[in-house]
Amino acid sequence: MASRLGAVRWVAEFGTPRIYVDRDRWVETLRRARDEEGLRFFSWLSAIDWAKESAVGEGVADPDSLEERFEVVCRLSSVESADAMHFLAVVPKDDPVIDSIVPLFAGAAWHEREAHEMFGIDFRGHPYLAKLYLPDGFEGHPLRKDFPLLSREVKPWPGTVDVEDKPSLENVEAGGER
Amino acid sequence: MSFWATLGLQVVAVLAVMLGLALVTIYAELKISAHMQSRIGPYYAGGRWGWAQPLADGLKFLQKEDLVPRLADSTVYRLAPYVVIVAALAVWVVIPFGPSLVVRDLDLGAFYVLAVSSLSTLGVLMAGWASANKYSLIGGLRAAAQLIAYELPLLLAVLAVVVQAGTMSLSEIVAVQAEPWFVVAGVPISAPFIVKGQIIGFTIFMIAAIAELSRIPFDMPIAESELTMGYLTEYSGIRFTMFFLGEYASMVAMSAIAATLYLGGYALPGVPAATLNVVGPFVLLGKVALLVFLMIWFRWTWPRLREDQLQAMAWRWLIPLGLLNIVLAGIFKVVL
Amino acid sequence: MTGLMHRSEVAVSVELQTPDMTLNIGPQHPSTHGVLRLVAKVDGERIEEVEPVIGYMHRGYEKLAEVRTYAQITALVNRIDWVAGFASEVPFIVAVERLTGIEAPPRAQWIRLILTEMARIASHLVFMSSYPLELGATTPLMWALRERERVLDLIESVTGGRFHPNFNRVGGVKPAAGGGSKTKKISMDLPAGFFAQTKTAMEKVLHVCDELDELVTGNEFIKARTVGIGVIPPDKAIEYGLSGPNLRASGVDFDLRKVEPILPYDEVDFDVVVTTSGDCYDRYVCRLEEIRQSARIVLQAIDKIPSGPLQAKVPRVLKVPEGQVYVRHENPKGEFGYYIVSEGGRMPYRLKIRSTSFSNLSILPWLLEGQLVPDLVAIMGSLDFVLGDVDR
Amino acid sequence: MAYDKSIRPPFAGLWKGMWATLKALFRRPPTVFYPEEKEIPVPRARGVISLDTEACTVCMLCARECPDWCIYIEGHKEEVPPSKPGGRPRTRAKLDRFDIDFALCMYCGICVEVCPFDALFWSPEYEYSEYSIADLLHPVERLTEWLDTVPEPPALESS
Repeated sequence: MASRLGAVRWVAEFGTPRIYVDRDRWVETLRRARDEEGLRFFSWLSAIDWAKESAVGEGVADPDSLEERFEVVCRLSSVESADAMHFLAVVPKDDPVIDSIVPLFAGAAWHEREAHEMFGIDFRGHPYLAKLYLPDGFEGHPLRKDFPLLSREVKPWPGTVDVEDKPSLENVEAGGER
Repeated sequence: MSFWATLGLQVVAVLAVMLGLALVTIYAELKISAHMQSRIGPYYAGGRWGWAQPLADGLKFLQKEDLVPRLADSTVYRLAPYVVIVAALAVWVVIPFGPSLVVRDLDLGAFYVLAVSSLSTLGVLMAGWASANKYSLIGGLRAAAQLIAYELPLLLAVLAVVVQAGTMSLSEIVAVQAEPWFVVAGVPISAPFIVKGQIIGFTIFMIAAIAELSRIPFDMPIAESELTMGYLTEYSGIRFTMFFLGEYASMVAMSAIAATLYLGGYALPGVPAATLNVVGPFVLLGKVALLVFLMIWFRWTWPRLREDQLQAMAWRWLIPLGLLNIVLAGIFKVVL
Repeated sequence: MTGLMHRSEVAVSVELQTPDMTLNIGPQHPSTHGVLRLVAKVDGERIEEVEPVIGYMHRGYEKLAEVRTYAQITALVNRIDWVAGFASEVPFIVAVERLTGIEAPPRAQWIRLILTEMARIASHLVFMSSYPLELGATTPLMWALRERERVLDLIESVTGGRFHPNFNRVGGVKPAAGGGSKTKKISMDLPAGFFAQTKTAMEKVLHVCDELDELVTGNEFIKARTVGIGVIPPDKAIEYGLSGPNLRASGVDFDLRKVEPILPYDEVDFDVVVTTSGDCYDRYVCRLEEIRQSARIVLQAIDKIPSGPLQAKVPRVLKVPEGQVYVRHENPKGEFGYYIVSEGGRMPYRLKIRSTSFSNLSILPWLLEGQLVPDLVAIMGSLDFVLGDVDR
Repeated sequence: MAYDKSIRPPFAGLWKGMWATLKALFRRPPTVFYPEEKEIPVPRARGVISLDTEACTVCMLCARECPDWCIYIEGHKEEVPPSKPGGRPRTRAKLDRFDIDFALCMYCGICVEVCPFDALFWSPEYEYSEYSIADLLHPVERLTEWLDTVPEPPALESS
């Protein structure tokens, strides 16, 4: 089925196939999934930033495996059964453009607007690609990994004490979890 | 007593009655609505049962700043609450509380009452227009549309009573209802117009009156969930209090008119005519209380209709029914 | 419209054309349930187009989750749809369980089921109270909230929190009051009297449903305001990604509790409520009936709940392996899911929250076109959204 | 389904609703007169966090695990003289400051859960509102006051 949809590669994890498609075939694949596979229900669309440098969080286990790229993720499911698929398309960071699927699924409009402001991905053909959550004049794309989380930068870590040193990741792990 | 002294006394009396009744009505609404909703309602103000809550609210409102929006038409904005409250007040002039307990018994009492009571809508329209607020404007225009739609059924309903009574003086309308209708075992029985065939008229009158008072289910001019209180949005402090008092005073006034026209006013079958100057006011107030309770009951049970549904109801149902009712009133006048 | 008019009327209407007015509904407005703003272009009271402006409550959970451990995120996620806090915890925890390969013991699963259904009842009772209020009826508000209080009390008696239980743990539910040697002995199992109180509460909930039937369901004015208003055809509902009662009211028989249960729903007997016309009234009726079904599930569940441990064996330091998983669940408002991208470690690499109200609300511009301002309130209310769920 | 949309007697629903509210008018409201009588919260209620300073070892676990960093702890090491003569002097962590900012706290209970020495407890106490947000930063003195209000854990439903 994955090859029928024109997948570059596919992974099945936890019962749901993840289908990687070329971004040029994005709209076509989703249309075929809707019309031929019966995945009529648009669940959500978002993106993942696979950036190496990470201003927040722990980073990733194997940084070398990552590139400067986004992955746009879209989930379609069926309204008759539990069938569902995740569709992923790689969007390079220097050219963050992909076709909009609003003509296929009207409900994708807000999801694409969210992805647009959070990651800076342009959805070609979107009828109204304005900011959704963020105020006008907001600069930056908050869900990109290089966007600092200000509240954590401004406030000092309250776990410091002169009893021991400022904890590193390791000693938090050692005692942190039950 | 000189003319001016009498007039002053009467004005004070009407003011006291109106304000007192309005406060009592507000308290009744607070309490009744609370208990219908599994609540207690006011409890602390004034000690027992929170009887002083309306007063406390009023005092609180008086302390608030009297704001006028910058873009508002200041004169009209300031004037509007007075128009509303004067309209509510002026109705009481012709309501008879007893055979001789009436401020002015006008020959055209019924006409006067209708004319004056619709004046409050003018105040509402003024408030809505002058507030320079879109919600207020929509609210004011809804009120105006409502007035036009409901003034006609109201008029037709009252007209039927006038036809049946043969007079427009409210005192005489009550007197007609107090006349013996028939005699059972030597006891003359009188009956109010609601018994004598005016049940349709009474229904139309009450529906139209609620619409004119803009109370649920016809409170579209206020409609807090749509228009954030409509024409009241910008008002605060004393002017809001005046609207508020005016609203409840109008409610009592409308009930008094309905009681006078349909329920026999101060007269009660079985109460001797000689005592009516003493008992009469209480009889009337009892009937008013009944009608006020009915309005409160409606409000806390039903949702709001839509403006176009209200219009459809008025033009399609109430006006034809009102016309029919006049014909029936003519027949009743001959038969009964 | 114009086609039906007489020529002279057309001439008049052209002459009387008035400029459109922009009506700003919100962010502070009684019927926007929080801070939603609708920029409506109105011609008189007829809405020509409407643009929802959201984001006034955006708290950035997806970003916050990237710097928090899975245990800390559990405390966050029940704040997304706070009206049914427990229900939004469950899919997240199940997603982490899938990633780590831990399965919760049966008793924990049943406790989750009971509390999820209680959250559903609480959430729907909020709708039962707020929706008539938007139509102008104030009394159902108090009646529904009165009984909701009992349900919240029950949730509190088990979890300690009324709105934000934070009771789910990877591999089960919170087993003990604390981590110390003394507090470890204080089990967080169901407190004594819970079953009896639940029975009473469910009876009361069913009773208030009957009361609401008397007061609201049969009311002609309610029907006049809702029947045939805001009709969502099934294909539109699917296209916009509507779910939950909003989808089922349009006649689509789709309930994740039947289709893809993550809790032992297949062991209890309940009906999926489906109505056909997709108007505001059906959305109301659908939710009212779902309260009854949920009460039915809870009553069955307290009889069927097995004994056993509350939490499976979980390693002291929870290492979540690499992987991507999406787990969804039938939240009171519809499909609620979490897409976790894990690269190993104690925190997710990326957490995508599929919040229900966000998708449910996105149909609003399509739905409101050409409606009247009073119907705007009726339609918006019937979608039953929570702004925290829209904005995340 | 129970909801038919067939034609009924005119306005039957309206009168039914009136009857319902009339019945409610004479029912006893479930109101609790708050300042005079108080509802007793359930024993597990997460009202406020209380601290047992004796048990606290300044291990910082709670501060680190707090999702929004609202616990501020400071401490120092102290030499404790040997308990019996000739013994080794021991060092002990001494608590200088333990503040919880209840304006930030989201009552998740993670700090109570992770505390390995039974120093933190939930108390159902809820009357600690302040006029200023800054006053919600409760110091150790207030946190220990609430220790007395920690209830006994409830009995469990026999399963």
